[in-house]
Amino acid sequence: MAAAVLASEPVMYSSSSFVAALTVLVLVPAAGALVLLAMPRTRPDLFKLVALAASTVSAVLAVWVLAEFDAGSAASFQFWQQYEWITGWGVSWQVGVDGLSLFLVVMTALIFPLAIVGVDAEHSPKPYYAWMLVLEAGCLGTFVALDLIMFFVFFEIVLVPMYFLIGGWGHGRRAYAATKFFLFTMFGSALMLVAIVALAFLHSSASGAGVTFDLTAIATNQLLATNTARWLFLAFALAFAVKVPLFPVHTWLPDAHTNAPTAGSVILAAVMLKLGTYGLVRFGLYLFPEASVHFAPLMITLGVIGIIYGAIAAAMQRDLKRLVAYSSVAHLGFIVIGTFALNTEGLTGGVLQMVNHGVSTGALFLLVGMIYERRHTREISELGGLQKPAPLLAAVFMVVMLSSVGLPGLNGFVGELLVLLGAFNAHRWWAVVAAAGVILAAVYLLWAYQRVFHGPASGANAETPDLRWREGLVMAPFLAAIVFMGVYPKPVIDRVEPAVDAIIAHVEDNVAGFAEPVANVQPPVSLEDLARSTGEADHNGAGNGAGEHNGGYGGGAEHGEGDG
Amino acid sequence: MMGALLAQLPVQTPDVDWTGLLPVLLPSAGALVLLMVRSLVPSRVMPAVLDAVWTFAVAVASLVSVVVLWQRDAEVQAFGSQLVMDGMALFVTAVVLGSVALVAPTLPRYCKRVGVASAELCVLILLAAAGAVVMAGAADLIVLFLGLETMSIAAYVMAALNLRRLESLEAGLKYFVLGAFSTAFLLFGIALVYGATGTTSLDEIGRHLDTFILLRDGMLLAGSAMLLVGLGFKVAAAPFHAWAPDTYVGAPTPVTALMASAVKAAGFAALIRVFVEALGTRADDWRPAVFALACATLAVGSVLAAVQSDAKRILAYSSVSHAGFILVGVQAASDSGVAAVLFYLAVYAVIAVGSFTVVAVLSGQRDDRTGLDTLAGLSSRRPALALGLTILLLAQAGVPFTSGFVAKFSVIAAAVEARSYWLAVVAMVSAVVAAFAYLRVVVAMYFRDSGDEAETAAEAPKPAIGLGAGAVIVAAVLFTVALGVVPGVLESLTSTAAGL
Amino acid sequence: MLEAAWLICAFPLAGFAVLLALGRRLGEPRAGWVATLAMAGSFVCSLAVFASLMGRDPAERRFVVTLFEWVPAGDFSVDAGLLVDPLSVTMALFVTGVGALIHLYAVGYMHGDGDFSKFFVYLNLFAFSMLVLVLGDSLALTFLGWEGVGVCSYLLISFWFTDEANATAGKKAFITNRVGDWGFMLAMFWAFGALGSVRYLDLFGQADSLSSTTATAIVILLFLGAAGKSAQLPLYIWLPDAMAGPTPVSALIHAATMVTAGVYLMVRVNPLIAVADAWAPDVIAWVGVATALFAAGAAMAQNDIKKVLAYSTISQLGYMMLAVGTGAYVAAIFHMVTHAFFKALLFLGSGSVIHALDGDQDMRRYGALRAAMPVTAVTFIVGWLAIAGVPPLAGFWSKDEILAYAWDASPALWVVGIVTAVLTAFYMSRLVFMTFYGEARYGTEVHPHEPSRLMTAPLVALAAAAVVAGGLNLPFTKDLHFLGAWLEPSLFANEAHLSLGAGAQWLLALVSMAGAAIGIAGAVAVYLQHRLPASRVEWPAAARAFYVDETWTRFVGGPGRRAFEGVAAFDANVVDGAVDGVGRSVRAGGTLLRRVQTGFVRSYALLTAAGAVALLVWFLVRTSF
Amino acid sequence: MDLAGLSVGWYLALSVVLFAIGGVGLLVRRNPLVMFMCVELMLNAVNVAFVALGAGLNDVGGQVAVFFVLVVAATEVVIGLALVVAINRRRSGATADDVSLLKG
Amino acid sequence: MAEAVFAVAAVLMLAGAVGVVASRNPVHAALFLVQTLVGVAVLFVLNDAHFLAAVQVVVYAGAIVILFLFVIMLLGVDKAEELSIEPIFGQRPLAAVVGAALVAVLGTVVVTGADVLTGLRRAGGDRALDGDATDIERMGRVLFSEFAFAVEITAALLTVAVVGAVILTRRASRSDGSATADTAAS
Repeated sequence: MAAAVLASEPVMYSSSSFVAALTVLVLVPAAGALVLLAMPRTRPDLFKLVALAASTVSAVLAVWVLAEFDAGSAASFQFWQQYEWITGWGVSWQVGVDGLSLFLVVMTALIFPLAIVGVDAEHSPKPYYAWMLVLEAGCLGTFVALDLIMFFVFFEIVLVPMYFLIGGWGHGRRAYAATKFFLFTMFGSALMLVAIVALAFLHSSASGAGVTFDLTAIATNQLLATNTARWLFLAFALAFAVKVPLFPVHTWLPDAHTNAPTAGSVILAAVMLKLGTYGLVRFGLYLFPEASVHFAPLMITLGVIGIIYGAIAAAMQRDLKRLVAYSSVAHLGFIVIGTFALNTEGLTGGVLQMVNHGVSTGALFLLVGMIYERRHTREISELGGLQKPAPLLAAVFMVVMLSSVGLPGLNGFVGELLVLLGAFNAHRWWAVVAAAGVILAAVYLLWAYQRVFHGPASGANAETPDLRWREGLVMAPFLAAIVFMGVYPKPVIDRVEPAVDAIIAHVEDNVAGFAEPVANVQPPVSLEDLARSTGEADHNGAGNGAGEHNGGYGGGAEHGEGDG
Repeated sequence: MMGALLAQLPVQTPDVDWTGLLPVLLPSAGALVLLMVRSLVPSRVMPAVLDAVWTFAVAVASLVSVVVLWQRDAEVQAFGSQLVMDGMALFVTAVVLGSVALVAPTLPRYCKRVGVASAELCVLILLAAAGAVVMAGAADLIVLFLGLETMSIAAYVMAALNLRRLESLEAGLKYFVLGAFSTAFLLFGIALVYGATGTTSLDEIGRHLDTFILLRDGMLLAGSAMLLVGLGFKVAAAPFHAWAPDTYVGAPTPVTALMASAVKAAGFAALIRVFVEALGTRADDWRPAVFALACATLAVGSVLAAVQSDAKRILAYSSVSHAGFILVGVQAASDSGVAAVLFYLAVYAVIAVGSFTVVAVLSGQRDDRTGLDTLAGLSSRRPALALGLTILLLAQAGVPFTSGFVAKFSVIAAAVEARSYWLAVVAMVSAVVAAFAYLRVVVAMYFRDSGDEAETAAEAPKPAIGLGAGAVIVAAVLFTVALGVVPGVLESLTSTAAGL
Repeated sequence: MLEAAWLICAFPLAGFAVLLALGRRLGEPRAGWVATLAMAGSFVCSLAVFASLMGRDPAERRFVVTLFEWVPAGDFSVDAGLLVDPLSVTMALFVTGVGALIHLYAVGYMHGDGDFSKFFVYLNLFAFSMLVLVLGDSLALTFLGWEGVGVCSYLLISFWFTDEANATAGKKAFITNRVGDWGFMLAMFWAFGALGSVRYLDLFGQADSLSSTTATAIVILLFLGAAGKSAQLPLYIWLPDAMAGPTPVSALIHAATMVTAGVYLMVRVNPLIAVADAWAPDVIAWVGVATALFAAGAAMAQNDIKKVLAYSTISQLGYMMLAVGTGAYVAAIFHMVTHAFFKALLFLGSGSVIHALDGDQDMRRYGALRAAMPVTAVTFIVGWLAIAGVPPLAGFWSKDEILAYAWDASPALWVVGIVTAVLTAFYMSRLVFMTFYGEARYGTEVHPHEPSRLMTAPLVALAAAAVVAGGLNLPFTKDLHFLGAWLEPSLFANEAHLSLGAGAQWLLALVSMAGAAIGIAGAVAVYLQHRLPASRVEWPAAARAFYVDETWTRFVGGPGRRAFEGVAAFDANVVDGAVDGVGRSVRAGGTLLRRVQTGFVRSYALLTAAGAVALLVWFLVRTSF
Repeated sequence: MDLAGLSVGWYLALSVVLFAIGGVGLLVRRNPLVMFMCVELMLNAVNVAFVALGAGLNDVGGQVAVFFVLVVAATEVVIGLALVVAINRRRSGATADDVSLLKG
Repeated sequence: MAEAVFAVAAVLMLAGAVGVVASRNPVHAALFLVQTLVGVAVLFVLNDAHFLAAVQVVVYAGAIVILFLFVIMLLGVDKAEELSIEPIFGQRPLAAVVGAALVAVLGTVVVTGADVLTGLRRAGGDRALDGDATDIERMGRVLFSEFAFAVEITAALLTVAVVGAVILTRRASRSDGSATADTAAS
């Protein structure tokens, strides 16, 4: 029965639409990697081109998906497809995007070509670009997977290319960092595999149907005993917590980031950390609503600790890249508390923040890479006064940094605001503490900026070349995204929110006594009457205010019912 | 006189299904033919490469016979009630013969380089394979024991076959002493089970236990314990694993490959025959014991692999840890557990042969250059070889899109289905520890600092791989990856074999 | 015209965009003119909006222009909308007006600077942010502007970034403000949590339904934000340092406009203050008056001319907060406006002086500049008298109104206020005397001169405003209460009612005039007639602002830093140490286990036998005998 | 058939003791040849058990098993002795403790 | 009577076993082994396994022990082993403990469990010991019917042993070539 629901649930588009888009999206980079592998070593000039071509095809497809995405039914899985994979074990290749994953897919597909263009392989270009493409395929696969095993497979496979990227093209203690990264994250997901299998079997024995790893079927049926579900949730949460990374399982991150090559850091920060947060939403809240509610205080606590702790640790770093890495710990804490605020504002903010952090921190790592390329050091103490010789670089850095600080008008703010708002309604005092993270973000980033860009430039610092054309072109899309998402996030929110509402409604439906912690919303009587000094004013207020917005919310609730 | 005696005492000879017997007959006959030809034909006439070619041909021919048997739906009573070629037996036979077929092509170059008697090695390999097949198909404890001995004694000799290397002799001696020791336990176990049930036929033991509830089961349980010791030794389950690392390292590398693949497969087949099938009704008694063995094996294998600095030894310990994984499937004591075990055996056999072949290629004149430092910078000297070994190692670590992941998944699934959650957890955690060991190999191949990389590259010439070994490695890697992407093919075979 | 209110913001934004794209190509001075024109355009638009608002019935002088939905998420929906009402238009008017003048001045002042165009990029961005702050129709939008001005302030303070001190000052300003912003954000969340909206009109409409506790919390948190922005105790510490920026910046941002944003915010949310517990406004008043006194005390002994003005600004902001706390919202705004005029004037004047003395800011090396810079001197003296509270200049009227309300609320507040007034008169006189009177103490190589017309014209304009601005809100009769009447719709009748009779008011005014006279006389005695050595009145403690800043710095640099380092060390050693420890212990376990693998075949046999025994024992346990 | 008044238990007990002696012998002796002899002791213990059990069960299976054990014992001895010979060629008089190059 | 024989044989056997373990000289050990083997043969006879008893004496005591002695002499390893030292720490006490435990555990099981046999006694048929065939006949019948396959495998087993013994005892002659190098080289 669940299968029947599933089959009818996703929105299928008319035949004119390209239904296999997501599958192709995932496979194109993988194919590109194979092509690279087969290419002769004698044509090194072509490697980058091939990699770029493959990732660009994916990017174009992703943008096409974004354009074709039906915002009205963002709570349903679109471009949905299912093939049998391992029939005997009930594993299938099942892909689809909804509002939660749409922007992550788009961001991933767009960042990869930028990272490929923006950063050259320092040596051995062929395997480098091949690993990059494998990584892209893995990341995209994770975001579109709707089968638990398929998800796990992609979730795990990304370790390999990243391991080789860090180990092969990294700096410093690269072998240590790569190994630590691999083992730590692998350890995290080790238990998840057990949990996935247990979930499928327990679901099967409870439903009487065959074993299936179909996410939607398992999530909608909700057949597990409370205690069991809680244990399984913990196993899932551990995997995601490591990937996120949440305090106290975050220490792989600084090492991995610091020693990774620039593109590796960019992808790691922008995309791979999101695998964890995305997993928490898609496979935490959706699969285990009750356990999510039960453990929300724990997760929020860890998130808040991460925010403060990460920020403080970031402030004390001597290595610029390490500093940015710790800032990720802090930022990801926001996403986690937003997620476990379990209300529309918080979760929407969390999803938004996933994209925002990807853009901002990705850009930040690119910039740090550029600095490293120029100065061959990331020691903050050896840098200084760069704004004089490289004003453009400094300006771009400033904007990206301010976005990371959460300046209103730039993208970081919107997400952070919603997250804190949601968290405040759910867990007031934690939100109060978390908000202090906003102060700390300013502390470490401004301090870093001062030490790197301000002050007199001496020695090699004075000779630092400014941003080059190609670098500028790579940074431009980031800046555009930063400003656009800050000024006009509505198109994004409109697509994210229905999916978020559906998840929240799912939690409400399945957890007895749980009600979305929301603000004390009252009918907007307000001073409209006072404002109604002219006919026009009245028109303005009503047209743009609550009326239209309520319509959108109602729509979201409908999808929620459909999903639950 | 003789005829009169026979007439007086008619002996009821059992029915023999000759086709069913082919998987045993072909290798043993092949071995004898080779032995005879080699003794009679002067070596000038017959180049050494023909030994391997012959072995390969015999293995392939036996495999064909297995395929033919597989086509028959019913289980084949190959030799009365002594040898039953059912699905599981056929599958394990295929794994054993497949391993032989994979190892054979690597032999000529190896034997020539290291100075190992290729003809005798081939003879022993084929005879060991025959013994292994007997183990897989044994329907009687005595037959099982004899098959095991045939295989084991051949293996003892093969381990010591690199006579010029003292380590090889040591490997043979250790394997032999401990093997004989554990054989004694196994025999005592057989005796006790025989005493408890009045028969050595596995079928009858199973029926007996199904039918009667034993009021006094001490003898049966003690017998089970002793059997577990003997068979646990063969599959290198901790704490009976101690021989494995030393023997694996000392033995000629292709032999090691066979020990990790064929010998292990036969051992597990025997374990399944005895415990899951014959003693299945007493699963509640032995499952906790296997649980403990599996945990110990996983822990010992992976933790000790992590501290080694010799590639061959790492692989040896990892082989122990894989045995632990397979025990997880045995512990499930279910059809899906058996299917998982079979799946894992097939997958691991290929991976093991592939990995050890890479080691063999690099191991130098004396077959002793197996330290991690010999792998240093392999990625620049032999990128394809390095990539191949990397894929095989990642498969051992259980990385997705390799057969290793699917294999691990299948045993985990079986364990979870049998509600052995903690065992599954232990297995997964130990996989992480083992991964560390594999990563050390990868680090050695890829991430050595450029300084000494150039140095070693200059000093170590590109190792010659050879056509046979190359083909084997490529085949192993392709199998590993292909199975990782589309495991359904093998999955359906194992399900059928396990009677699912 | 009201629908076009967005043009007020659009002009500086357009200026910003144009300069960002073409600034470098436009070069000096055209970039400056573009910026100034943008401000002027904005001022004209403000005037137009003001006019059309005036044309309405007082009750309908409130208008919302919604541009687009900004953050519509769940119940939380924020529009990019402008709230046009008397209060915001008043603010817009003087922000754009004073802003335009300062832009103009800056064209001259920044002459020759390498980053000339960048300066105006920042200035225009600042103006835009400030206008968004003022005109925003919700707490969230105000916060957008609030942070925007913070960033611009940061950028402009550290404009000459090659000097570490400037960079540090900018960073300090931003971070200190962030502490306040924390309060602002929480207030916003709380308001949303309680009322489901952050739009002002929604909040005000439902303010009555708030519990007094909630309202108090919101007010106090907002006040924390305001204290950061408006440099109240104990968050004032950034403002004196902020003087590191170019002088027009000090005038525009750190005197006239941005720092008053806190006061504006508190006035804006007056309906919430009305609902809050009574102690909340008391806190505001007391913090305000304490700040006023404290800063005045510090200003007494500063030698840096801009520092004096900075402390003076803090002190005056304290007055405004005092007004807010006593419910004298009109007085607060009134003082804000007059203060904008005379403080901008004083800053620009000081800028001219600094300019003339080749960047020297130390008053001990000034003196007798009256002759060399007559226009500057005269306008400066006007500003001095205005701030000192000498009637009939603007400062007298606005300050006096505040003091009257203070008396009404609590004579104690009034006493502190009047003492502050005396001190104010004293230190401003000191400044004027040290700068323009006495003998010239600057070196012979310096030749002070009057700056260009470009710079003097704004001085004259501001001086004129400082003289007449008092007329905006005269106390004598209700009819002369122009500003009060105008702001009425924005205050929802929350303005406190002065219970004093006219006589009492006159009396207070006289006392206050006397106070000003005492202050000036004292300064004359010390600095012109030298009857008392200056060292007697310039306490060392005051010179170092009573060590507040130093204590902060010591704390941040000492225990604070150590705590941070402790966390970092904890992370590296304990948390990461645990991770590495797991790895190490696995390896240690392996090494230990290796010992079992002795290589002796007999050991292995023993192991095997022991294992066999163990298994046998297990099965024996399971046996039924 | 008469068990001559002796229960199988006695035989089995004897067998167990012999098995243990053989096992302990293998653990404590260093001469590989003596170790092999100890293995033979263990195998003989098994044989005793088989025969006794067979007798108890009135079944020839035990004796058959012994037959095969004898064969296996013979082959094992052959191989074992060959190994010892081979090792002694390389290192004369080596005890079991001497062959411990491989460890860890 | 039978008890007495059993007792004597048991004592003989165990004494021999202890002798094997305890004699310093391998030659003595081999002779003690013969003693044990004969004891076992006596037990076989007690159980009416006459054929096995004969085989035991002929094959075991005769052939195998001779082989042992032969190798001992061949290698000249007949010198006494110093038994008073134990190089491996803790080996002996642990061995004793393990041995004792083995006896205790197995002994408990075996002694208490032995009477299950009576319930399983075979009644008639080829395999029953109380049939009218001789024990040689009985064994032959079973070996060539039920266990025919097992017998056949022993062929493979013996082949392995032969080949193995031959390879192992051949001298690894040349340094570069292989043992089969005489074939490969040409």
